[in-house]
Amino acid sequence: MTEAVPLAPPRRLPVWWMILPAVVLLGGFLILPYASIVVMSFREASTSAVYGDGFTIGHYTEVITDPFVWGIVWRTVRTAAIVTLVTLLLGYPVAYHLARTRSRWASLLYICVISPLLVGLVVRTFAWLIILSNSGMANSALKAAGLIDRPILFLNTPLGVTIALIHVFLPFVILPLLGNLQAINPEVAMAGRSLGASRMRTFFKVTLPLSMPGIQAGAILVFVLSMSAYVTPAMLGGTKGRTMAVLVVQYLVDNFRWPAGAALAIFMAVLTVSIIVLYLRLTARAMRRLP
Amino acid sequence: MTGARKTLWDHVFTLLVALIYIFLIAPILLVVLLSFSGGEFLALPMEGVSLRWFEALFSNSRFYEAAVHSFSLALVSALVNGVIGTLAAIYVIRFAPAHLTNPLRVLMSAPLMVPEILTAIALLFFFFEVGVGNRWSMAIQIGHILVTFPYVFLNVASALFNFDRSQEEAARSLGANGWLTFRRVTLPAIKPGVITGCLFAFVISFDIFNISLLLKSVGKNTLPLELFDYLRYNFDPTAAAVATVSIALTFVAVLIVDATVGLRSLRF
Amino acid sequence: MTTLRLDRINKFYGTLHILKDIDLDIAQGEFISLLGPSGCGKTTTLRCIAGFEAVSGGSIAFGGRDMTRAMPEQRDLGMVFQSYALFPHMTVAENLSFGLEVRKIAPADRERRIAQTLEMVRLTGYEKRFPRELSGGQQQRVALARALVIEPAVLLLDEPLANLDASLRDDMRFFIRDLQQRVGITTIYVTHDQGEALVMSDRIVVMNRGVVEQCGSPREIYERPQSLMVADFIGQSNTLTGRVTGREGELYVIATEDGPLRTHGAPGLAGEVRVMVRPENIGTAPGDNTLRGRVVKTTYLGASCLLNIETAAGSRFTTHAPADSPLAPGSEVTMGFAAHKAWAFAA
Amino acid sequence: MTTLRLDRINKFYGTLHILKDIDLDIAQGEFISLLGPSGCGKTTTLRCIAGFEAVSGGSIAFGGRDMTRAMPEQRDLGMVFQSYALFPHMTVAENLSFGLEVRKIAPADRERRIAQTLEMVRLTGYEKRFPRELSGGQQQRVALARALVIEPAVLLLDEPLANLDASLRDDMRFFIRDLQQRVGITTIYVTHDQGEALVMSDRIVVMNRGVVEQCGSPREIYERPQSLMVADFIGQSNTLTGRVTGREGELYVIATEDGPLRTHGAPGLAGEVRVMVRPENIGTAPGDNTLRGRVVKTTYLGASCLLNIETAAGSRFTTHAPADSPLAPGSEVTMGFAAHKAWAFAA
Amino acid sequence: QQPFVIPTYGGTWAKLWEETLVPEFTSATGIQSQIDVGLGKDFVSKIRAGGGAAPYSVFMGNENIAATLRAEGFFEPLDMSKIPNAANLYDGLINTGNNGLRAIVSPIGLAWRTDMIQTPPKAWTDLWENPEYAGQIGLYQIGNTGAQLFLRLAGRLFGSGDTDIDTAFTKIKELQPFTQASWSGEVAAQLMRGDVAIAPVDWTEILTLQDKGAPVEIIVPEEGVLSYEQSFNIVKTGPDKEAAHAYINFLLDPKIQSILADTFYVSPANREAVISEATSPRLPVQGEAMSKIIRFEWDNYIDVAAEVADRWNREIG
Ligand SMILES: Nc1ncnc2c1ncn2[C@@H]1O[C@H](COP(=O)(O)OP(=O)(O)OP(=O)(O)O)[C@@H](O)[C@H]1O
Ligand SMILES: Nc1ncnc2c1ncn2[C@@H]1O[C@H](COP(=O)(O)OP(=O)(O)OP(=O)(O)O)[C@@H](O)[C@H]1O
Ligand SMILES: NCCCCNCCCN
Ligand SMILES: [Mg+2]
Ligand SMILES: [Mg+2]
Repeated sequence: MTEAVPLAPPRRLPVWWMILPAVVLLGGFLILPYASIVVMSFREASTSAVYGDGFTIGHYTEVITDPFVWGIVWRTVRTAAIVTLVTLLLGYPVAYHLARTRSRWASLLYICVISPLLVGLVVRTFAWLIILSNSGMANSALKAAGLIDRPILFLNTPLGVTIALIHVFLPFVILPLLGNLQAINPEVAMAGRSLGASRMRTFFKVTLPLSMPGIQAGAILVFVLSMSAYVTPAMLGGTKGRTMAVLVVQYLVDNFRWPAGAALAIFMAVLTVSIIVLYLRLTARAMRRLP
Repeated sequence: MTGARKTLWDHVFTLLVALIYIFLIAPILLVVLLSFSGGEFLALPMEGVSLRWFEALFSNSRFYEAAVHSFSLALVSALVNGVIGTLAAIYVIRFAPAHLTNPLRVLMSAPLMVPEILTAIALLFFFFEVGVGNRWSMAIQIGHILVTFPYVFLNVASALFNFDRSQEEAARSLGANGWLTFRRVTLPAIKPGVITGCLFAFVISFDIFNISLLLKSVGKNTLPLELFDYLRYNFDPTAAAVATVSIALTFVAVLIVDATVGLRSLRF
Repeated sequence: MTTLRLDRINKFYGTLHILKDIDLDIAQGEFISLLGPSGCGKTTTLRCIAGFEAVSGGSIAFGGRDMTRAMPEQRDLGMVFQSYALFPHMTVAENLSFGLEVRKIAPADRERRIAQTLEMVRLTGYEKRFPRELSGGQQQRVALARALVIEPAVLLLDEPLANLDASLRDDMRFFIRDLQQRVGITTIYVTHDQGEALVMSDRIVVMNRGVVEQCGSPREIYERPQSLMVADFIGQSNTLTGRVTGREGELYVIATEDGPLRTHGAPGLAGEVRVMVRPENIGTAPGDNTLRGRVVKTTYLGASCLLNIETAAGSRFTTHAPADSPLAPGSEVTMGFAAHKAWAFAA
Repeated sequence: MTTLRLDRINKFYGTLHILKDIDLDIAQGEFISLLGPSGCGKTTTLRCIAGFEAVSGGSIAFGGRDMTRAMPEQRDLGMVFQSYALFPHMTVAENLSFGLEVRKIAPADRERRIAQTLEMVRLTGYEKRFPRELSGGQQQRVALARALVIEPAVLLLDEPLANLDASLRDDMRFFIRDLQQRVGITTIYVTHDQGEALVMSDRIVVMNRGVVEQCGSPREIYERPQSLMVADFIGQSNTLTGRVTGREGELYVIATEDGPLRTHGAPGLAGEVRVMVRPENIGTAPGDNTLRGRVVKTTYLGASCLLNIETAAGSRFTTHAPADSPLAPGSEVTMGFAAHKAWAFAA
Repeated sequence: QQPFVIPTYGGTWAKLWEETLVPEFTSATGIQSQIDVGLGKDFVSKIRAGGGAAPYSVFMGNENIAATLRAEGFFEPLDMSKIPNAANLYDGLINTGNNGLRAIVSPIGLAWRTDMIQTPPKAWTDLWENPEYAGQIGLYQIGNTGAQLFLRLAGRLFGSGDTDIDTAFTKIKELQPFTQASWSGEVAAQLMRGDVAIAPVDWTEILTLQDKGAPVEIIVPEEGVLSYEQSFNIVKTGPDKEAAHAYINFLLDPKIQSILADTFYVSPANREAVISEATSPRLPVQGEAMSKIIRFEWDNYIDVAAEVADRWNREIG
């Protein structure tokens, strides 16, 4: 008696085609090219050709057993972690403020937030050079304020790199967080207050856990970006602030060591992915609680 | 938000936020300031005020061409990723089988996690292997799309996470099909994420260095490369003037968006 | 003619069996109320009908066509969600306009219908407000208006009036019923207000823990419940356990701790039964059945006064007295009720 | 002793004047119901009391201390939000635990109180569920439990039972009232269910368009409304316009289109007045006042039957008859009501 | 027909090529051409990635960089008959086997801030000997050709020769702490900011600074100068070797050499080139003095270059 309607089951219609363009992009222009790079990373080095004919895992063992590399890895990870932490700490209040403000100037504040992105990377980095040099604005101001008598060495140290990265990556935590905070029903925080929790407590127990997706997005972005940042550490970090990305470029571009550089770069990528996966594992519990 | 009087903590918070805003804007103001320098060097203290660096800028057609090239790369990257990144995020968050969700998320963020220089070399190799090399103007564009893809993906994914699905059900119950529901209900709701993602894609594309360096087609240059090359040989405020002009243009664009759509539409 | 048929619908959330073999046949233009305790599966049933939940078993047919796996938008329905689910980025008028636009109604017509519907839900003047700028009740009325303005074939209403005051509820009820009958909309109405269900429905479905307990006309449900659950759930009831000892014509004779009672009841009863009498059917004069008891408590209800009465055998009864009744706790009372006002069903 | 005093509270949203000079004195342990049409400002009033909205004018005092600008958490309150506002990332038990942890209740004590409260709201066994895994009514009960478990000094309840079925509502009402009286919690209860308000409240506040229309005991509000709005809003009423023509002892004599009526009423009435009679006070036998009319419509209500009656002069009356009353539309009826059951107030 | 691709550097270099050299080249030879801006290293990557089909027919870059590609077999010897101007080159600018020649020479001297340094330097060794310079010295990073030149110079000055890398490292470590720069413009900026007071830099940079009124001075150290020498090579897999030869010949033209000297303060490679009166007194390394340029052999050094760079990174930073 019933004639079946030939239809896909509910919420099953828009399926894999949605991810098809992305898969083509990533598969065709990332995975595929990387495949030959991975192969290259196992090639023997040569000075009479781009790489030798034989295969070796030597580049990897060299990279992985090299304390010098590990020193730079550690500096890179530490810098990235500090930058991530500080951008979260500084970005959260701004996102929170921007999410709640009813000020007429909100648009202007928004521009303020994205302003680091409005100036190109190169010019921005030069601005930091001017601010952070030994006789630069920062040191002059600190000296004028009587806080220091000898200039703080910002440049050619991880410190300067960290400051400049924090600056440019702040928008990357503020904006995702802003969207997240705006999506939280304000009455939920009110409920916390009504139960007698102080603003602090309500924040830490209610608002903060509910903004985990925003924190996630921001933290991952900033961490990964800091890990792979090149221009800023190259220009501000000198040799003492050198990071993995800078080392990779040295291998590949300055010293023409493609197989070894590829191995180093792949090692760095694997490291980054591992840290992210670890981080996702660690925060999975908190995320599972969210709707 | 509450009827409470301002406490010390309120003032501390306001001060803190104000300081962060200053931190964000100060280097940019410095650049703008320096572009009006009368001196020869991109340095402080400034020796007088002049517009000469703007003259120098406008007499240099390379900057103009590079800026146009960068702009078109960035725009295309933002638009293309706005579509495919959003679709991918919707698939991964909404439809992907549970066991594939995390692997897909990692894959979709992969361009971020591999060093850009290696990606650049890999692509360079690849494009030569397939025989198009540096003569194909799409090579650099593809590189830009690839590298900026995760920004859209991640932002849209996080917006989807916060989205209350019952609104979609309401739309379906009113007879809207999947597409219409998406366009009229889901998209407006995740719009802040999409806009943020596209914005990131745009500015990142504008800043991409290594990919552009190796993949640019013969005879073309992007603005960061041009600026870097310029500053390498002329450490003068012309570069600051370039930045000031681009800030001014963006500012005007933002003001127009604010006046027409309203930046507030980024929230709801 | 059947417009909507649920055939042995089952639904699981994980391992929780939420809906168990739900069968339901609804005729074109019929108004069905879904009643049942909180958490019994009413919303889930509506969501299955709407197509938001894939059923774990069974089938759903609209107008004879199997629609078990059809998309929600292919089912031509209007739904009021328990949580409203208004579009936060659209004004009130835009919320209403959405469904009309989908249906490609001409702009002029659209505006007329929106204005009309907003007037019906008493929200004229609120067209340009956003949902967040409305009170709870106002939001609920927008949700209602949004579902009604499209005049769908099937209307699913999930407690659509829960946040409205009595006089608005009256108006809205009238409005819904009027539209429903005028347009001939098949309606499933979830409500926790039994009065509402009794007044509005062609039939009432009582659900309990995922199964349909009873399905029938309001009078059947109210006066001839088939189980204690239904008797207790719909309206106030006094029940006594007893056992059938004989018949007197149409009536059963039932032995209880408070003495023998004459009642009518479901056909074919025997053995252990329950006898139910509604408070409003108990008078203070002796009747077919007469009991004596003592007032335990009185409660002022405005229109009347609620008496809690205990018999010598310890059975508790509730009944109504006029608001200014002189009966105080402790007073002795006589309770009488007609045999055809008492109803027996299997225990 | 006054615990809570609102002194000329005003509230604007933009240019909209939402609350206008709200005055309210609430005694320690008093149970106040806030009634009024949808959108009249009930939720806004609660939010001002809780401290979530800055008042635009006036002051709020708790226990004699000015708290107009105090933080919400300093006010020792429990609140049930109309939208529940459960913590979505916490289980049911954690939602309840939150307020107890803030109050530094020892873990063992905490668990006991959570278990107890969950049992009261019939949610034992749901401790580990997240709000999204609950039905609407279950969520509402969690919201209620969360506010009650902390046994606050002041309880603000915004339609806390709107999504519950009648028998759960009864249980919850009892639970709330019991706890409230046992602990002595000052309670402000927003409801659209007048019956609830009449049964539970020490006093009822009727609001309308941002002002307090009348404040008094349930009996006062129900039997002696001071305005047409209150008469119409609370319960069902029949009103007639008339004019005072004289007095008979305590009673007014009022000329209406349907003839002279004898009523009691607010002191000092003269000129145009309105006379109100509740449906349940109209009998079918002649009384102090007797009118004749014709049945226009009958509605089955389960417990009774609603009659709409029109008099020769065209006035419309509503009254109740037994459910099995033989009166059909068209029948002639006599309506009688006692003078002390009719109430006159200024028009 | 694709236009002939001329690789060159950015900034003022690109400007000169675009505005002057390319039009001149086209009018002189009739060859349509187009510049492609980058650094020598970038051209290397593209030629390497190009495999059998390089995007360039001519390579331009520092000789030590060119040596790498040459060793990998990407270049072929010049056909000198197509480059008549090469006959007038100063000695030592043509590679053995005609495998590449150097057409642009930017000598590297010792430069200092006149307002920060009391006693001007006279020799490279002053860097080690004058305590006044301690802590104010700037050197190139190992990624820059300048650092490799300086390292080998140190080997030659203090050790057994320019391949005495061990001694070189020992001596360079004696100069610590010093600031490193990745390219000349950066040294210039460091000098201007006062982060550095004395450093090896090329004339190009220092004279440009002087033109802008900066208090800097540069000398030819007693031991001689180092130099950035831009090596020009024919790419074996390039599409248009005829044009490549014509282009190299064009660059060696005396007139073009004079233009380069006026613009970048480079020392002309062609004996016939005339330096303008304004420029000439400021360019001490010309004519006879061209023999004061200290050159090193790169073809073997490239075998250890990566190792040396690595060692620099580890031991010096
Ligand atoms: N953000 C706002 N902007 C403008 N008007 C608002 C806003 N919030 C509420 N209102 C208006 O204020 C009035 C009072 O709202 P409130 O929520 O207090 O009503 P209520 O009495 O609780 O109604 P209900 O019974 O429907 O919940 C309503 O008319 C509403 O439209
Ligand atoms: N996501 C879920 N996971 C587990 N159980 C669920 C989930 N959603 C609903 N339930 C359970 O399913 C049952 C039926 O829920 P449903 O919402 O249909 O009830 P309801 O009859 O509408 O109740 P109410 O009158 O309270 O709205 C409830 O007991 C509820 O706890
Ligand atoms: N500043 C003088 C020019 C030096 C050019 N160096 C180019 C480096 C190529 N790898
Ligand atoms: Mg429900
Ligand atoms: Mg409300």
